[in-house]
Amino acid sequence: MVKQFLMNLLLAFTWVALTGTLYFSNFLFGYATGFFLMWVMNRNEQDHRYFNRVPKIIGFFLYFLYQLIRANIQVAYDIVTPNFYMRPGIVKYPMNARSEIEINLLSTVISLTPGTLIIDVSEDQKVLYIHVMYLKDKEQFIQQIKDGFERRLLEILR
Amino acid sequence: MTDNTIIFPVITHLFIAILSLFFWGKATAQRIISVVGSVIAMVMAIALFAEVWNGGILTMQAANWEAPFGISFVADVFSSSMVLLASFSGLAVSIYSVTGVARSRILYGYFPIFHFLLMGLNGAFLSGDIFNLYVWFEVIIIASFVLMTLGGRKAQIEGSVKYMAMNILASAFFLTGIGILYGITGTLNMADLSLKIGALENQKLVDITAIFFVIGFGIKSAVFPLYFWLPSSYHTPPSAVAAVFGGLLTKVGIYALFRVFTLIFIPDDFISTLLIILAVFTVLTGTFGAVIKNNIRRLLSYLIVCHIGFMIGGLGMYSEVALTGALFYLFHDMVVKTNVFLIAGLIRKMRGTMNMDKLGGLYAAYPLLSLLMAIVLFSLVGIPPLSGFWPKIYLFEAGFMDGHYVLVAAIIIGSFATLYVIAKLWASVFWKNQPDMGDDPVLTDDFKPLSKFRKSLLVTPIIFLAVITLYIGLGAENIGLVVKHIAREMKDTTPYIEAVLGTN
Amino acid sequence: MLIAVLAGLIVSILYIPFGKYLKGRLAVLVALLPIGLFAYFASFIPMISNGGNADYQYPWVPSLGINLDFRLDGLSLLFSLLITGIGSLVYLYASSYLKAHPYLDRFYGYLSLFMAAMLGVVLSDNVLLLFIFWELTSISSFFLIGFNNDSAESRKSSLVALAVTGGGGFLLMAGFVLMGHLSGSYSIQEMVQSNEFLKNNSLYPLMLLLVFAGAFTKSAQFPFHFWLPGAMKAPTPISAYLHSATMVKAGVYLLARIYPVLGGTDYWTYPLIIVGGITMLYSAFHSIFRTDLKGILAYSTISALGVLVFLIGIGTAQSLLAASVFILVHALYKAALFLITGVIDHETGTRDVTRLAGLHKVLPPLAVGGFLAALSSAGLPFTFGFIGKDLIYEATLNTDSVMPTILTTLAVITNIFLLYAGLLAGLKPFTGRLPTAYAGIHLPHWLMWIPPMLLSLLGIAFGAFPALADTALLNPAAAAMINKPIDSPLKIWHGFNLVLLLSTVTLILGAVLYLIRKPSAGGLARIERFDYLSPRHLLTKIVYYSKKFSARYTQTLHSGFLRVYIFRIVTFAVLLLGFRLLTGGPVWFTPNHLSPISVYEVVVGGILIVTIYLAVTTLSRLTAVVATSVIGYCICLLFVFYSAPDLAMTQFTIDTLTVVLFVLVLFRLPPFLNFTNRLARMRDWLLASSFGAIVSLIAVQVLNQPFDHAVSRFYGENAYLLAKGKNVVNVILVDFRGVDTMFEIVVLAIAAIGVFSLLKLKLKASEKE
Amino acid sequence: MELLIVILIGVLYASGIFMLLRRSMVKLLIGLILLGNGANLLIFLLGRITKGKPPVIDDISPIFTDIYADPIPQALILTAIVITFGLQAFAIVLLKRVYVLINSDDLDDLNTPEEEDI
Amino acid sequence: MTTVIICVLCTIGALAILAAAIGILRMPDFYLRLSVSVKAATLGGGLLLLAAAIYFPEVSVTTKALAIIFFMTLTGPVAAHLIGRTAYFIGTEQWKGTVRDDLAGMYNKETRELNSGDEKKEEGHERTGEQGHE
Amino acid sequence: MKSTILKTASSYLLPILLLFSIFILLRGHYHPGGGFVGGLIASIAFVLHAFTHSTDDTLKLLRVHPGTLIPVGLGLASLSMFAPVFTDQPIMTGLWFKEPFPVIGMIGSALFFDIGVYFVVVGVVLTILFTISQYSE
Amino acid sequence: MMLSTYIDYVIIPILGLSLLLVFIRLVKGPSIVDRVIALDLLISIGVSVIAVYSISTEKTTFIDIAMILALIAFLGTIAFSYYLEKRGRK
Ligand code: NA
Ligand code: NA
Repeated sequence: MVKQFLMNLLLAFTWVALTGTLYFSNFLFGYATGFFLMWVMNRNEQDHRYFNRVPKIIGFFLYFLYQLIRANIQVAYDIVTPNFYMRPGIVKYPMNARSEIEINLLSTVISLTPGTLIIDVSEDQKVLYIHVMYLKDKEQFIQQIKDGFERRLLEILR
Repeated sequence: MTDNTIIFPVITHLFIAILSLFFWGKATAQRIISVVGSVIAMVMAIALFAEVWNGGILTMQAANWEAPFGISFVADVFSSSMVLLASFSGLAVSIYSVTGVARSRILYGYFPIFHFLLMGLNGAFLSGDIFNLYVWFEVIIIASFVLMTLGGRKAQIEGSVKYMAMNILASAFFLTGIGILYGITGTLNMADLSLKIGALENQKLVDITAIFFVIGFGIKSAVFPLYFWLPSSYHTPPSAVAAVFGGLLTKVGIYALFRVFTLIFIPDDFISTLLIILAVFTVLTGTFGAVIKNNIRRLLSYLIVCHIGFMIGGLGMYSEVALTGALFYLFHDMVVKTNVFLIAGLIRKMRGTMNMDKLGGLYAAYPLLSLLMAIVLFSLVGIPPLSGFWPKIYLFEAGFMDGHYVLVAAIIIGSFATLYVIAKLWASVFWKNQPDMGDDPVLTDDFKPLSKFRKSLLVTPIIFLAVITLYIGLGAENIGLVVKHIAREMKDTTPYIEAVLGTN
Repeated sequence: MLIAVLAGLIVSILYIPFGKYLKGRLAVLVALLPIGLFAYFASFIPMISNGGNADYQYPWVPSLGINLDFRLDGLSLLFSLLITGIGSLVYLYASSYLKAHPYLDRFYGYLSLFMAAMLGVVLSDNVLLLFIFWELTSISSFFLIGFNNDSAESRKSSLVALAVTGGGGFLLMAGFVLMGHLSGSYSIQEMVQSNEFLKNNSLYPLMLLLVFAGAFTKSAQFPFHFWLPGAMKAPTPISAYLHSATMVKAGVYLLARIYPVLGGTDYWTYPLIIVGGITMLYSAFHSIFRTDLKGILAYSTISALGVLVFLIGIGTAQSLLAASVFILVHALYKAALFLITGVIDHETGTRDVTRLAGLHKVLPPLAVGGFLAALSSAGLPFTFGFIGKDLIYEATLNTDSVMPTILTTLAVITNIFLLYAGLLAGLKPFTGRLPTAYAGIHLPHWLMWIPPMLLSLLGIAFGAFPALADTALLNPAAAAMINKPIDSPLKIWHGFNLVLLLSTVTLILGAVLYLIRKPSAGGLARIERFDYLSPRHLLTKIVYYSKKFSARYTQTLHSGFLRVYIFRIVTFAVLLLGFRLLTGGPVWFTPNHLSPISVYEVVVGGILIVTIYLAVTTLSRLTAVVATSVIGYCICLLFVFYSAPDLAMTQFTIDTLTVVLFVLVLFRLPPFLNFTNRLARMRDWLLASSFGAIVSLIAVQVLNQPFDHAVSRFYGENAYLLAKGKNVVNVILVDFRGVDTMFEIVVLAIAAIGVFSLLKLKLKASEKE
Repeated sequence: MELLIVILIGVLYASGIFMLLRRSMVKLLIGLILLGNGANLLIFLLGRITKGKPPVIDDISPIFTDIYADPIPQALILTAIVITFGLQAFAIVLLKRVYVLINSDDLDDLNTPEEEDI
Repeated sequence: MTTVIICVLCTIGALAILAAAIGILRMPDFYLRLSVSVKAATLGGGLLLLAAAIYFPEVSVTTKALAIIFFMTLTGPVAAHLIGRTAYFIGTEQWKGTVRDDLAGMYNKETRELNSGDEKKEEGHERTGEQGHE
Repeated sequence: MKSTILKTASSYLLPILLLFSIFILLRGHYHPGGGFVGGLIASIAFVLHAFTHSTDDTLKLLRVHPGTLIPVGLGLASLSMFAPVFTDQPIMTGLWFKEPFPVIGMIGSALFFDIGVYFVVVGVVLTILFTISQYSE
Repeated sequence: MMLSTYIDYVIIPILGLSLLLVFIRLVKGPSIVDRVIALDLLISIGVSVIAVYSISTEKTTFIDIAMILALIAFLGTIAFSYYLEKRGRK
């Protein structure tokens, strides 16, 4: 998988060298082209992880972006309008994530999404305490995170 | 023209300090490095002085950029003789420190800082660039902060706070002055500044800038009403440190005042009057303080203030004779003040205190050493023909020449007070019988049990400086030639400017 | 000559290493020094008496006009012989007097030093050289008076003596410098040439004032006389030598020496007559109340010095001759009396004249000596004292400037008292009935009684044969003073005239006084009731109050409160800058090319100001720190807007590190308390804002000036081409002005070491320094 | 714009001085920092200011093609900032020492009487 | 085209920041302010930096801009978490409208260790955190 | 501080920041940056590490006491300053290799000087901060 | 040209206004943690200002400052939390 990633990078650089313009956009284009070519050529191979994961990463990124914008708008609306519709609270969230990197990424994305913020991780690394701005129902909130961010993240990382 | 000899006195101390840092935690090695290095530095200083005295002003343009663009180092007779005198005091204190400074202090960087301080002093003397001078001053004050607090107990720390606050304030004034100076001239090179300030029509701005320098350097050289940090702190650090402070530190402020006010701002009536008024009050303030103090170092601190007034007065009068007198006094003072503080340290070693009420019997216990100290103490007073006597002739003459009778009177009062307090000191510390020490653990003779070698390490520097003092006194002719030469250089800055900027 | 002058100095230095061998009878040998010198100076008598002078010049500090110029003329020869002659006797005497003293070597060391200094004073032909030796006499006498340094009184007396003579010394020095400055030379001979110029100078009175101050303090003139009785704490040989025969006469010598330069005017005459007159009368009167032999002698010495000053003040040829005679007369009998007193003290253990009597039985040779000295001091015919007294009266009677009657009356009264004092010291202890306590006394070693005998006999010898001293010594001395030869030989017999009558009256009244008045403790107590009026007492008061003032001044100024100091410093700055800013030209703003203002600058500026307000007023330390860092960040933004990226980067990082540092340090500290009251805060605000306003105004003034970009243009042009860098600021830092950077990192290094040691170093209890 | 900075300089100096006159050592240190900032800004202003033209030569050109801000004050201030940092660091630690020693940061408590001298 | 994109990015970014600013000013308690400010600022700053990354063609600049975005994204939440929990330690008050606080009593007073609330079953020791927030 | 999240984050941040600091150091002659800022950033990296782990851990990571960097840096800087003396030129004169090096550009004494500055700054800042944070009264 | 005008007259004022608002929070507090986050946000806005300023002046140099600023903000916040936690513990 690392091999494929390096290969893809090499292709991207080759592209840059060929076209002779060291712009970022050009590099990205080279990378995308390289990915496509590798995907085409590797269809018969066993190991598809690299080709599965890259779209998943992009998917996760898009999902995150969607959440970000949605929540931002929600919060921004609440901020600029005179009345508050908030129901803030701190929720204990039992994680599936176990390794440090998983916990870190999970908490980062949760925190980055407006309306939710990690306050702390328990000592035994099983539970996240999340400050939530619009807490309608605790279970529903936990489920939303579980199906949303955590599942997608763990899919990429595991 | 370009000659690296100038920078060697600076570089030597820099390398000594760095080398000592590499020997962190090894006290003996640092001691040896320091003493050997100080000897080398002295040789360098002598070489520099000889070269300047024989061959005229030396300059070095650091980084090889022609004059107003790089940083110039200039060694004229003034700066090279300051370097020379500082190297004497430096060597003496370095030797004294071998036994005189507690081992713990040496283990925590005493020697590197000490040499950084000497480096800073030499740098300040030799710099020909006003901002570079600021940097040297900062090197000096941070080094002095550290020396002042090194291993400090309560009183020392308290003194340091005041010392620090007022010195940083001084730096702020100095820096502000530099800012304004750059704002009106666009240059930092002192020779260039001399020309540009001379050509400036706005005398008001020049005076205002000058005031910032008066205050900045005035604080550092402990001029009334800016002197407060000095008596608050000089009685607290270890004696070796106090010796450097008393002998060299305030003098670098004086040096800067002389340099700036003879090269860049030529004193007009306003500045001249101001300096003279300050001088009179400085002398009197020092006098009043010294008369009432019972602790040797507190007393000496006020004497420093008092004598600073003499020099500032000389600068204020700004005639060749006056400058000669002030410079002569400066030279004498650098050596003697270092020595009296070393002596104070030795006294404390012998009795564990500097409180004159608790002291006594030194003449009976150490007759020869006492006589040695007497010579130094009476040199400080200026008993003729010892060193402090000669400059007063010039100062009196200058005072009479331009009718500054009040200043002359102040100098007489100051001299009289010095005589009185030193005689009192002698009577109560050396003549008086040792009062009962009781079983105070502080009041013990730590000198007697020392080995002969260690004793000699404490006494040699005092003898060394005493010999120099005697030379200044008895060889006044030679010193007179040097200071007259400097005074002429100060009155006619053309050679300096030409040496830096080239002739055109 | 140089060796002669410095011999004492050299010998005194030799005592330091070799003094310890100086024990017992060997000490006599040290007298070889003064004896040899005496012989040396005596060899000049023929030449001097023929009106010659001897000049010796050795270069020393030519640039200052100070050279080792010595001149031997009548006056200096007289003094040189006195110094070495009496010196010889004192040396001999002391070798026995202080035989068992553990610090005999020191004693001779100081004494030799003193002798050298004294010779220097009288032989110098250069005022500054004279002054150098003058001060050396003060210092060596300081050591001699304080010789018994374990006695508190002795220390105090030496301190007082040094303070008075030393203080006068500085004034004298100023006077000399003034004279030298005006006449263009420090050589006395050359000053004599320009004496008219000096006397007509507007600074002439000042000159005299300064010189007189030196002379009066040294010669114990009223009101500075009090140090001399105190100086009697010294061992008796020293009193004899310094405080009767030699040092105290240095002031008189000085007046005599500069008489040809400055003397002869009203400014000269009146002060000297008045001061000398008061001194002689006052001390003579005081001397009769003393009961301590040395006290009597001390006061009579002061009186004699007054007489001398008085005579020099009169300033006629006669009076100057009288002065030179009286110098010799007084030296001889007073030294003798002192040495005798020393023996009495040594043998009986007391100097109380009320308890001493009949000693002629046990100390017969001394009784003779004392008697002869008393006679000389009384001025009986055929003593040298008689000639002296005659000359004095003659001088006072024949003065042309001032009232002869008054002056003569003064002189007569003084002499009556002096006579009484002389008899009291020389006669009283030896006459009457010997108290049984002193019956067992033996005559001391001959070294102790021969010298006073010799002096007394000399007094008689000169009295009988005045010519012995006259042409050889006294005439040339007086001639040196008035700068021309004198031709009036000394005579024993002047015939029956007013002078003789006065002498007789003096004698009779003095004798009567001696017979009817007995010294008593009660008398002393009576006179001491008026002590609060005495100059000594007044001076003590002055010293007390000036110390009190000094303490108050120092305490007030140096109160220990940092903020007070800073307040003063800033006030000083504000006053100076404000004064200079508002005088000489208007303060206006002439904008030549202002950069445009934009929103973000205003926002940043506004934030900056509010944050500063917050930092200043908050009661939470942390808020203050946060605010401080915001201030730093805002300034960074300004740096960004005004094209200083390097600066902004550095300030950002450093500001943050400072905050981190603060934070690490602060967490134990309690919140701020508002210590100061409203009024103090208002006052501080006023001061601070005036300072801020002044700085702003100055900035505006500077902005009005045109600016010269030459240096920065040079940097811009050469940064890449010559220094191979494109970030000019960095090129400046590592190349153009790299030296700054080099030593700025040294500052950092020192700070780090300082922090390290400040927190880690803990001195052991045994480590005091 | 210069005028705004002139005012800021004045305010910085004034508040720095005011803080120096307080009794708390923390305030003293803050005062010194403010004063240092004021001095830096003063140097910056008096070296004349230029907007948006950093003294960095373009990548493609060997010399400046446009006007540029005076680099000297920048270098000076940079040096001053670093030096001041050294001093401040030391001063802050000294504050710590003082606090440990006398259990207060009140500057008025810093007066060991003369009788306790040794 | 690029210019338009940049303008849009800038505008959104600036507005996000403005929202954060209003939020931090208006929100009734610390946790809400924290919540609002971190994200909006990260978003806004990120967008503005993205605009710069697009505006400057040089790779070095673009890389730097992206690096800053990456850095901000990474550190923002961490910083928020730190200050949030610190605020909780020092007892910063919550808004009266707060509906739930699972964290109450979970911190060990002495060690500052945070319990998950599940230890009880596993290790069977007493919960020490009894301090609550009012 | 006991925070898993912070610890993890800072372990990633340390190398990134160090890299960044070297980048800033090396490009100083051409773009804003240089030894000072570079050194400051490097020290901030370690300070962050010390905050999140503990000072002792960071010291262990460094292996030598940061204080030793001070003489090393000072020595490097002062030798770069002093080197021209051997070629009989004033101190601080720039000595340059003839050809530019890849990535870094021209290499000369100024660069070594700047590296010396970098070391000193790192040494100083870390010495100060670590000393304070280890200080217990 | 148009871009820089847009930035100068639209974006910068918005950011300036934000700075002001955040600043008010900094001044108001009330708790120290409020101030800390306000400071953090101020620096973040500073980063943004510098970013757009570099676009407006076309100087890439300023991006570097933004980079350092971002780094610094983090350190500052951590330092304050460290402080507050330590103080709370005593
Ligand atoms: Na709303
Ligand atoms: Na620099």
